Amino acid sequence: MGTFVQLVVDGLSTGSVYAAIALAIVLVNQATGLINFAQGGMAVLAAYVAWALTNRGVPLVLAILLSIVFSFVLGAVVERYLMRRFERGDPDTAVVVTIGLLTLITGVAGWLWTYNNQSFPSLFPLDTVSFLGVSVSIRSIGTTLVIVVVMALLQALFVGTKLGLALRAVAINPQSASYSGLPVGRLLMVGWGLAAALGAVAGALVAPQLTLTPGMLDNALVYALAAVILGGLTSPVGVVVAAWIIGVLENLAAVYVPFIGYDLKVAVPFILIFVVLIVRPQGLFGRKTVVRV
Amino acid sequence: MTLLELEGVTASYGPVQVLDGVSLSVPENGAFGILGANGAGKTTTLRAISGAVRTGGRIVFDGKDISGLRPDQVAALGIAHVPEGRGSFGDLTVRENLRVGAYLRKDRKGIDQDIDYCLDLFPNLQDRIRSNASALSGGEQQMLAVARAIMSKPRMLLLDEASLGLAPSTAKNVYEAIRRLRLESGIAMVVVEQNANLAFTLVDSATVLETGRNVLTGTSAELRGMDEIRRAYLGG
Amino acid sequence: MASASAVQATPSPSAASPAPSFTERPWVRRAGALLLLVVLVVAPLVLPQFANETLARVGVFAVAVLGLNVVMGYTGQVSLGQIFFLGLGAYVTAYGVQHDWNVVVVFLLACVVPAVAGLVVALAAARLGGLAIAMVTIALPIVGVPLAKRLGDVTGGSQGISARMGGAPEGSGLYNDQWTLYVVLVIGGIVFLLTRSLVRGKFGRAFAIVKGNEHVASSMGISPYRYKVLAFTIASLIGGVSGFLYMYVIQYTSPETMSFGHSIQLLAAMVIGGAGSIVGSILGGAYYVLVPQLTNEIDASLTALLQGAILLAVLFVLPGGLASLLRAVTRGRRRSGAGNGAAAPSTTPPSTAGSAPAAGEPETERHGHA
Amino acid sequence: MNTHLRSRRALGLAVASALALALPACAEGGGGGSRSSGEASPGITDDSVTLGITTPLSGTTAGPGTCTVAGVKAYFGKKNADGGIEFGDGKTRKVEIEALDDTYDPQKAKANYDQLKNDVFAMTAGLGTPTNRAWREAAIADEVPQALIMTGDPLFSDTDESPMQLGFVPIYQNEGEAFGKLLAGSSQDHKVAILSQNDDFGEGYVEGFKSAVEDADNIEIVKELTYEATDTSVDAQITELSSTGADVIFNAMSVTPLTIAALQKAQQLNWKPSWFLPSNTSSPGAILQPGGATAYPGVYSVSFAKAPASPAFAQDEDVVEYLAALKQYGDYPEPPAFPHCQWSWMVGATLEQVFMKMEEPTRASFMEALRSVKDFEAPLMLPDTSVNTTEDGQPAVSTVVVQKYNGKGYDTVESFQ
Repeated sequence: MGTFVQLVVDGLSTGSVYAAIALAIVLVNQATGLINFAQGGMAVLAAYVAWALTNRGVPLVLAILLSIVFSFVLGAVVERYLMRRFERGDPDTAVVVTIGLLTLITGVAGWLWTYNNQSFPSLFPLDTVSFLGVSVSIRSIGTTLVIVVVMALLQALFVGTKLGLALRAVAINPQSASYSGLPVGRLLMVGWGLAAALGAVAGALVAPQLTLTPGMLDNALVYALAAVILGGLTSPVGVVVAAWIIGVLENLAAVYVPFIGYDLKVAVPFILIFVVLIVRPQGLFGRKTVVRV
Repeated sequence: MTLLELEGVTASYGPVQVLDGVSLSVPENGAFGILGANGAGKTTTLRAISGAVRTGGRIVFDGKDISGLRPDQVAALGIAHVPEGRGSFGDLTVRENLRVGAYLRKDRKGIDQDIDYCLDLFPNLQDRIRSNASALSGGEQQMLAVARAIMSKPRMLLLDEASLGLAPSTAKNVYEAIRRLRLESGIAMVVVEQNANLAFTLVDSATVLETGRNVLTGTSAELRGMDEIRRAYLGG
Repeated sequence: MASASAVQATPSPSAASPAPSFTERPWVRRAGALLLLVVLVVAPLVLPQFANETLARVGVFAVAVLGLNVVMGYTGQVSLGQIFFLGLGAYVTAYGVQHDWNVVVVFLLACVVPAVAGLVVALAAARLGGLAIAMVTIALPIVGVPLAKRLGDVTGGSQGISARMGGAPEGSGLYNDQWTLYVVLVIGGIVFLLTRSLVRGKFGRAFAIVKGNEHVASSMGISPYRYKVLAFTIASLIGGVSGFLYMYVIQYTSPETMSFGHSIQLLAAMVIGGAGSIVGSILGGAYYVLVPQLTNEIDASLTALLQGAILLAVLFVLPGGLASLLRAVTRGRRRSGAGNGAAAPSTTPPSTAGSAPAAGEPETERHGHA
Repeated sequence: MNTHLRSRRALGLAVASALALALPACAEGGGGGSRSSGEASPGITDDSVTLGITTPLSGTTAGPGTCTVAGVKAYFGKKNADGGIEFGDGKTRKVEIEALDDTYDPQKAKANYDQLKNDVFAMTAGLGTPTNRAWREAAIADEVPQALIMTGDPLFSDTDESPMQLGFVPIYQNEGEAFGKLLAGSSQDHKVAILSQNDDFGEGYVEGFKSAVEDADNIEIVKELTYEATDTSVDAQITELSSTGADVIFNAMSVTPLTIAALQKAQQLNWKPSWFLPSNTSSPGAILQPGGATAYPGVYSVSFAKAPASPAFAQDEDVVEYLAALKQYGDYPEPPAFPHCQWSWMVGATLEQVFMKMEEPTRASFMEALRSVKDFEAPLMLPDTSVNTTEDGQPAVSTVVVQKYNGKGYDTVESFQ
């Protein structure tokens, strides 16, 4: 029993890592209608910036804040000077552009900071708290809490604010949005900037655990994508919950379903996605979209 | 006093010249129709006014040359464009669509009042206020598109093919509501319409376009009488 | 508007000329085809060894990209799993060769097994649309790698499996690299020709309609589900062929072969080459093979950086892929054939709203090829 | 397949011109290694020799991959700066390195090999089992040496199967076996939990370990789990293993962040077994210190090389020279987290021995010399270990010593305490 609960807690903490990237993917999708494969790469770049700053004696919190600002600018610049050319065209091309961007960013990080593993200082201590025979590190709790706060902020942004509404409108129909006086270009830049800034938060949260390398988030990206689809592209809450579900179910399946085991547990989220989407095409929490003819 | 004036406006998509010197003039509070067959350049004229295509010639709104402005800048000057195909934000609810329409405004209270006005103008939308726009019928979407445009409190409305794809009775309802809007608010309008009879219920004067040029301009009364022209250009 | 003009789409080159262009005349086209054939026959004999080896690899991945194009470029279903079928075909081939099966049998199995696997996946996945199909297909390489390791008795596990076959026959007077390239050219050539006639015929039109709008397709009596399954199955079959060729050329495969990253790179190669284009598939295969070689040559420690930069640069200049460059040259012919396309170009041109660029160009180009 | 001299250039030029940009290394003048002795093989002249490497320089394995090039480059960079190496034929040559990126993709590795095979004298130092296997048979057919590569796959050390090959690092089985023997010799009973990477790396370690303990009555393997190299977390495995109450964990893991995370996780669960870690994930500075390894009764590893990051060797002559050269010639500015850098440095030293024994500038002579290095104490080697290429079925380095972490670096141990 103790092991079972511990596995669930472990799953939640792993799920939080996936959720961090997934939220950034949702934000950029809501703001531009794209899936950004480079989201993880941009987060890694931000983490390197923060790391480089701490190496120069900047306090960790300040370094992370600066990396968030850096990322916002980077995201906006990438939108303005790279993505804009592709946003109205074939979505496949735009997605491939983000793949190219990921490759480029990884290459730049490897070039500037080598492929050596760097240890990234953690915002939270590694101490452990125990209750009911279950141990959790303060770091996991802290990471999870930050994720929940970010999720709530995002949900509020999309549902409650004028900016969130404008971002979504631009993603859905940029031309119509511009007729309503929405500065489409600027809003797209803001959307990418915010997503990149959020990615910087994610990078700083997971870098201590994964250790900093240019490809740090490559493996998490697939899980994050799975969480995004499972949770429903439109719902930050749904995506975070989906990431947790994936983290937990994966662990339980590996331990309690002998056929799956640790080697095939990666199949779990996809089986889940498949089952869920057959029943609810909009994802667990996504809003239904009726396709017009 | 003239609110909007186009003088020899040209536009092209790539190598294809679509507008070849269109001129028109809309007075304050006036309603002006643009008629013509498919491909005559009606929609492009509206897009030229909105800044959605690059143009030559002069486009003057309220004494200011607006050619070269971006669509959102044009919208900020008080021109609301109801695009062909309605331009609804499918994944947003009806209320959210209306709030997007009011993006340029900062008066919360006035916005709420205007939402109420829109729902009064288009009672069908009242019941669907929480639905996603994509779930609306064609007629409802058209109403939503017009309502969204009103939300920006424009001085001029550009209306593109508001009857397209609608059942005749629905189209009539939509036009009646727009007529009421015109009476109550005095918003000037440029109306693109294939169904000339429907257009003449709304506009004071109109022009007929053919391959991107004005071929005939006059008041509704004058044009309405010209049977042969109606047959030739408006498809009866 | 002014600020946007920098990224505004380039003005299109001159419009269709009314008279048939030089390249359109039948005898020119026939002569062109003949010339191409002669070049393909002669090239392996005269090219240096490494060029032959490289061209053979290009052929392998051109076929893989072609398969992806069938399901994605032509039918509009995002597939992130194409590499899985290449891997499956390669494993089937390796297994057969190790057991000394007849090479023709091996080849047929390398086609059939992936096709059946693709059919099974498609029967389930084609019920979904858009991103959902992408996620189901992502699972193929993601799950395929550990699965291949688990089935180590058949696959050789993580150490992979080698199978050398088909050196140049005695008496042919050919070197191995020449013979290998001929095999790739013949098999690849047949696959390309068959696919070309597929996408230009009745099925191709149905694919295009499904891609354009599934509701429209349904209303025309075309079952999107059935055609999606068909396209996916054909793509898997072609993937299997590329797997056979992979084994013929590389002579080794391992779970690494079908890693997710390679599937993504195949997708990139397809878009770079030109989605929904036969020539684009070849260009995509060339891109997949040559760019890593090129970047290795420039600076092996900066390959990722350079590859990313090249990909972005190519798409920035040619959003429609490398094939759009060729299409621009042969625009006249394309326009005249556009009537076959599903979606007749609307009189209302694509939007150029706001400060967003008019990237409608590739859109219309695809119609032409549909 | 032998390569042949070809003169079909004229027509080829026209066709090839389109490809010329990307195909710089054409096969003109390629000569096979099978040529009669005396005539120089490709890639070697009177004053230089070129070695080829295909290894991952980008992608997920770029970390250790970059190291495999950096060490060799540093070694020969320094030697070249000192004037070069005097070969067995009396000529002094400089050693050039041509390294290509294969991103751990077997297909690209094969392509890189094809590109290099007629330009370089020998291939060396590349990292990875599938990437080396992809062109193993081709190298045999072409008679191109595939010497001192970085994989513990035993196939490469089997002279009958792999006449042109030789692995450098101990086969994985050796490392697992060394620790197994130590544990079997313990005076106490031990319950062992095993966590291994689901590939030949993990399997090799486990196989070696099991063979060493199979007859030991005091050893009970209580649970055996695996993980994937692509996993982002092994928390669940550690949790499950901790519930067995094992007092030893045999952790055959090759992924740096996961090793750190595993060390951290067990502490959080208040599970304090003794650890075994493989040689490539036991860096004191990069793994044990962030992993908080001092919390455990013992962390054991096997090694044949001095850990440069260990304070114990901070003043060591070999280490100082190595780190300086790595920075200056290897383009590697900081002490690496991966041991592959020092291993490839040792590959350089071993190759130098081979060159000194090589009497003709031919690949055949090279292979002969390659298999004749005996008891060579390469720089950075630990006492009691040496390079020995004369033993069939074993890679160049097959002796390892078991070491125990002392909070800063490692001490060699003879028994399990």
